[in-house]
Amino acid sequence: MRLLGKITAGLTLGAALLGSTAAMAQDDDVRIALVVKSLGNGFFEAANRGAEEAAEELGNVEIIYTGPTDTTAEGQIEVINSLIAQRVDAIAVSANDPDALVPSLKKAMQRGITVVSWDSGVAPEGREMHLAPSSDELIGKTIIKLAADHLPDGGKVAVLSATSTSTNQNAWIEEMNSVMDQYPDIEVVETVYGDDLADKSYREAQGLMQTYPDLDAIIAPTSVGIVAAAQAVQDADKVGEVNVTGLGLPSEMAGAIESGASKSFAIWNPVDLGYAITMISYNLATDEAEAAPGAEIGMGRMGSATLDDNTEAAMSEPFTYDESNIDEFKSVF
Amino acid sequence: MITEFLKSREAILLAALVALILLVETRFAGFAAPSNMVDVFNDTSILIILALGQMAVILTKCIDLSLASNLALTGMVVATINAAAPGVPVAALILLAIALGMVLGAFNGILVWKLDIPPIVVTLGTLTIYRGIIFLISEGAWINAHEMSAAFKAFPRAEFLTLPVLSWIALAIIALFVVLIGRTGLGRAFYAVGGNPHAAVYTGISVGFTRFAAFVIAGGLAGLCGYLWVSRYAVAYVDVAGGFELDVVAACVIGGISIAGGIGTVGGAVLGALFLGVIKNALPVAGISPFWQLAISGAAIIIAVAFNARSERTKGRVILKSAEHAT
Amino acid sequence: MQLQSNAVTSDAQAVPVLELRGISKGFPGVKALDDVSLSLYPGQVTALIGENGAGKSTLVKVLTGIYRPDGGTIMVDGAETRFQTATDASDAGVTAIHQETVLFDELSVAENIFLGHAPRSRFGLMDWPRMRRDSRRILDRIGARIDPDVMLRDLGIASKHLVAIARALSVDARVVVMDEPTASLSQTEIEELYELVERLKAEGKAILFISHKFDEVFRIADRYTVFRDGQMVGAGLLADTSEDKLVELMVGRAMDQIFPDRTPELGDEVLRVDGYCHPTEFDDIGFGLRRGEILGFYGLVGAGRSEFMQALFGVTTPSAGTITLDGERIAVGSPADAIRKGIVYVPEDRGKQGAITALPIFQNVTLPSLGRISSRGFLQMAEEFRLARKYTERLDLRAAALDQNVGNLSGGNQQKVVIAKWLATMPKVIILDEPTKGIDVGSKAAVHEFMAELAAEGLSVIMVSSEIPEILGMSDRVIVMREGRIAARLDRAELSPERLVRAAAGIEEAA
Amino acid sequence: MSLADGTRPRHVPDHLTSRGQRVIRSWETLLVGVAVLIFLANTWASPYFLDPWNLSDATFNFTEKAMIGFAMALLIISGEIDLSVAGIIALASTAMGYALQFGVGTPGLVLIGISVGVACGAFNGVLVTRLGLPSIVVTIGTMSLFRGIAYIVLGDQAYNGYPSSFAFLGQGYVFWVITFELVVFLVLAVIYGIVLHATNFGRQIYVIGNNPTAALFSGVRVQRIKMILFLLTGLMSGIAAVCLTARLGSTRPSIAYAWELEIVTMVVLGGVSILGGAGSILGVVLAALVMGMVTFGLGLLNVPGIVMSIFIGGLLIGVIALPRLITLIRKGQI
Repeated sequence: MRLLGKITAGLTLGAALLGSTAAMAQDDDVRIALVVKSLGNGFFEAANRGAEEAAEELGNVEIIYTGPTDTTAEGQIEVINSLIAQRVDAIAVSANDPDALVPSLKKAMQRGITVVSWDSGVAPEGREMHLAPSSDELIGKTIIKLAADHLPDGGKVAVLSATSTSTNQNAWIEEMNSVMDQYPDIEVVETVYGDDLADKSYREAQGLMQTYPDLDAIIAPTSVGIVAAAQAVQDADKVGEVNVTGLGLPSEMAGAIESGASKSFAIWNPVDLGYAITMISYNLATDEAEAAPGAEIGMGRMGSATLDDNTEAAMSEPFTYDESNIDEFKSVF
Repeated sequence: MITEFLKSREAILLAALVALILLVETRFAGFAAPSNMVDVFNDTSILIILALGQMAVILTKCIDLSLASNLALTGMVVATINAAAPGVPVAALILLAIALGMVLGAFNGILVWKLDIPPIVVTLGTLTIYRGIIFLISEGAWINAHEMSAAFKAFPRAEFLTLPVLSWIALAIIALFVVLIGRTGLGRAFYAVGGNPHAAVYTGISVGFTRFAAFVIAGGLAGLCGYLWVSRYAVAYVDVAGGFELDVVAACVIGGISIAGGIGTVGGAVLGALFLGVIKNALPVAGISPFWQLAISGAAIIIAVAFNARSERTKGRVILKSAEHAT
Repeated sequence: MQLQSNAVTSDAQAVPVLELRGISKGFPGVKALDDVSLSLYPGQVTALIGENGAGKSTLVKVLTGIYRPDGGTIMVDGAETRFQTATDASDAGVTAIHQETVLFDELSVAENIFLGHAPRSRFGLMDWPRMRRDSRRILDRIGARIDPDVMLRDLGIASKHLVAIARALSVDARVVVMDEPTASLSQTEIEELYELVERLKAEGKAILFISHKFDEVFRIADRYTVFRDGQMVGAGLLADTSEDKLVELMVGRAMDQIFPDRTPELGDEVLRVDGYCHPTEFDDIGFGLRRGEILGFYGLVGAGRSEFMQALFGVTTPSAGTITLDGERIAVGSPADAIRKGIVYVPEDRGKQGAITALPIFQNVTLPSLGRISSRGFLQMAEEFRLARKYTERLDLRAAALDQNVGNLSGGNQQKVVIAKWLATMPKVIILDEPTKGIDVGSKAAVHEFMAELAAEGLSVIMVSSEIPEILGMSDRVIVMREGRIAARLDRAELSPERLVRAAAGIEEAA
Repeated sequence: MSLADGTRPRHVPDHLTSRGQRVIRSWETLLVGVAVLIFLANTWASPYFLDPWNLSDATFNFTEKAMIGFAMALLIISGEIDLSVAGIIALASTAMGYALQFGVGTPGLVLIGISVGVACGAFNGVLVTRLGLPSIVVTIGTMSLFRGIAYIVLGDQAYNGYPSSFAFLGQGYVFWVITFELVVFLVLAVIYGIVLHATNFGRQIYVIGNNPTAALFSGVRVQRIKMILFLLTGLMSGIAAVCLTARLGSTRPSIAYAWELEIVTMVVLGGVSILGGAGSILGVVLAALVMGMVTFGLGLLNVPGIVMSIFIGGLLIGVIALPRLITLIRKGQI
């Protein structure tokens, strides 16, 4: 309800309520802004929970969870501008565009704000370091393995990717393709894009099943796409024929696992990711660590991250969820 | 009658639609198969319903840009209720969705009717307001498949006589509109108000009220679609159907409904929606990059409006007797 | 005139179906109706006579529930009622054939006839088969061979008018209002309409027949009511009056007093038009116009006069023909061309084509002369006001301020603004299309005075008018148009109302 | 005074009311009031608001949109509308990115961006003025077409690597906190203000918007002026595309998504009648400031963008509805 409170404050335009809002923002806490691709995405909500967990652990940290409502770079830039204006201590961003944010983030760094990226990265000149949830290589290997595990005799698989404005999906698909020689019986027939829109992804999945009636699996390395694809498979009465797998959120995929539309899927733990990036941001903002190639930065309970030559680090491997453990996680994120 | 039909906009549009389907068929056998056509129709159902609502509004010389936001808001409301109280029967939720949609439409309508604010300004405002309210209700969170009750999700996809209920609803709305537009005083008043608002007053028709009624009808349909959309895709979030309002207007324009009001048919709106639906479904199947879709629908709108304008061009008054029959 | 012989004998016993008492209706700047009364009796035709702008159409709108009067009472069968909407009036049995087309192009003929009161089937839905049947019956009754299923837009203007008449007859009305119903009909169609009026009369309907054609008034009406400047100035039985008396009532003074005395001094030929043709609107129009001359264009409404003038002014493109101005062949491709060459046009439809009502007076006046009041495209405000003041004062414009919106002025003053606008361009030829339509008598006289003044100063004037007195009083020469062609050319000496009417209606000799 | 009572002023004054009265009653004064109120509220609500650098950053929230808003104001005053402006930005930006691949330098990029903008405007203009199509529908079509072409060219790719001299156009500071974009915005505001309010051309735009038929009958070349306005709108979209691309340093087909609605909102909020015929550039400037301050002020409170849009939408309807509502209540009709 804090949000609603602020809105009410804004609405009254100068009513007494505003005084309290102004006071709220002013203290000596380390203010870390968690800028996400878009608000309302379950994945980022979970990351926020991790960030709050870290904040509680650290004690003197205030988390500002923010982002645009649609996945555009312009929206993120406006958000970042207002964060710069608020002189936050650190900005941790999951970028909608690796390049478009650079000028704003550079400005932030010039004004002494610690800038890091996580999940979906920013070009190196626009941040101090990047925390990938996992490495592209590990993810690429995982997603094809998830499909192959259930296709002992080989078969046809298709990829339903996300929006065109994020780099990571493409990197994962590339890594996946590089290990395809390990799966000689599996053919990747096509890659389509659902733009991270539920309806478009749904239609694309439908199109795949029409185009390839003998399709065996759909790999959707995106949480929106995988849910839509599972729904499309169920609606087409192809449960058991087409296995939907890829990267998804347990809470959103619980139904698909239950119905059998998806046998298994993977994801890193966004709670951990939010936790880890908050820890890193804190350490950098308080000058306890410095982002340089080879540096090791503490991530609290997640251990520590070692930066490579591009000042990037990977948090951990993706974790596989199936009917054996879905119930345990579906209420978590 | 038949020759007249053959000369009509609907016939030309139908021919274009069939040609388009056949064209895709040549690139990808099976597209024109009945089962796939049923899928395409089912997929386009929501667009058809909204296009019919928008048509009512456009006929009265107004426009409703808030339909997609209305859809998203009612969708979020019913999904929220369903998630919080799975026991509420789906029928009640559908009625609620329609009622809420009508209220949102009535808000537009009352501003247009009583305060005489141009419809484009009103609905441009409510377009963002309704969308924003979704965020206030949901705090941005999604409502996912597993939070919805099975009955809630099952209704639109349940099959009845080989067609999903969603398709049946679209067919029912089409039938309802044929009656509303063709056989009721209100339906004919839409044409009168849009075609000649000044003269409509002389026939005892209240221009303001007729517009208000059109907004309420369009709103009710958007509300219904709100439920259909969230249950069909089994997800509700702030950006549901973002930008869809323009698809709806595009369907109407392609269907030959004149933005200047007073001209258009139920068949046209349905065909216009189907035309866009076929394009959307055909592109991925025919192996054309989905990135072409936007440009193709844009071009289709321009061609359609140019074509319609040509056939609508006013003839002016013919004074010379010799010319009266020539034109 | 024998028609009415046995219809009415005494005024006293008849009970009016509809009676208006002390009705007033005002608009910003004008009082359209001022305490008027009117009674309509069953089985009788009452002619409502008055000049344009006398308040006849406003009265029709009050009668049909479009306007709510500011004061006064409406009595139906002796009981006071109020017409809040058009439906109320129609429910009370009042139906009207309006002067303006109140029809819908995109609806079928049957629907145009029945819109608002369509027959319903059991489920409350429109009963199309019955509607078609009934339409056909009504159309047959008025002798119109029109398919009820045809879209209205596919009909010609005369047929549309018949549909409007059919619409009026589709309700079971006791009072039928006809607002200049013959204006756009051909002679045979007019005859058919007269028969229809007789039939309605026989059915006991009360008819209000609005016209300013005296011949038809005397032919079919029983009673008359005369309006002048929004007031009722006379009423009674036609049998007790004469045309001269009616004219005097209508204009309020003897005719020769209205128009300025002028002895034209005609100069050289300024404008020559040869073989002007248009594919659908006019054919082979040619004439010459001399300096200081006032050339009248007479014809019935819809004879193609305005259409020709608009082509001359460059609004539409002719298919053939030439214009010679001051001995030089010119091409007029747009109004801008015409204005530059010195031909200007005061359109008939002042609200739509002449004045820009939402803009101030000074901006209206200087609009075609912007080049003269600006330097390098930048407006010089002082210069602009100076120019606007010069021409509005010359026309004796009555306004509160030059930055007052034109829409707030009375019709006559609006017309003065439009004329001032054109004079400011210092034209050679000015075309005035129905220059005094819908303006008060005072402004009318001022416009006529001014026209004479302009001609005396050497300006050439073309005046389109449907008012015979105006044509007779102002023109040096008259061209009569009929159905898009020139029907007659008459010199001042040859002018008479009869010749004008015959030429305009296409009647070769006295009937 | 009344015209009916027979008094005849020999001298008709230039103005009905004094200049002061006219200023007080104007829409612009209302907007100034709203702007001041929002300024005060922002100052009160956030300690970060009154900081020159922050205020400078805040200008990015509206400068590019307002540039297009000026031309859009002229177009809407003339009775037309262009909903394809954001599509033009996408296409112009894509063209610049494409040219960049061939090593075109900053001047060339600017030229290309602007030319594509003008070409798109010409396309709209021809469809509307030559073929006589309704602009609202035409530009809904070209909106999809222009952005669609950008999608065809780019797909899920992006162009980046714009030279730093190009970046100056979107990110550079001219003097202290004054950005290059702000200067462009101010210069354009002055130019458009003069064009609309002090030239023949501007006067004719109002006339066309009020009554296109009477304008034609008064010798105004209606179609030609509308064509010029579409070209201007295209030109402004091109300039905005240059600024935005330079600011973002990259081109994606989704660039400036849904800006058309924000721009139209800005123009209408600025007092331009959507039906044509009335409005001022000052109003648009003030509306831009109001919208920029509302979004920035709420941004400082970390209110999500979509909630800000409720304010903008409410402001749009509210400022138009309120005076009409008051009139109705005064007349006793409600």
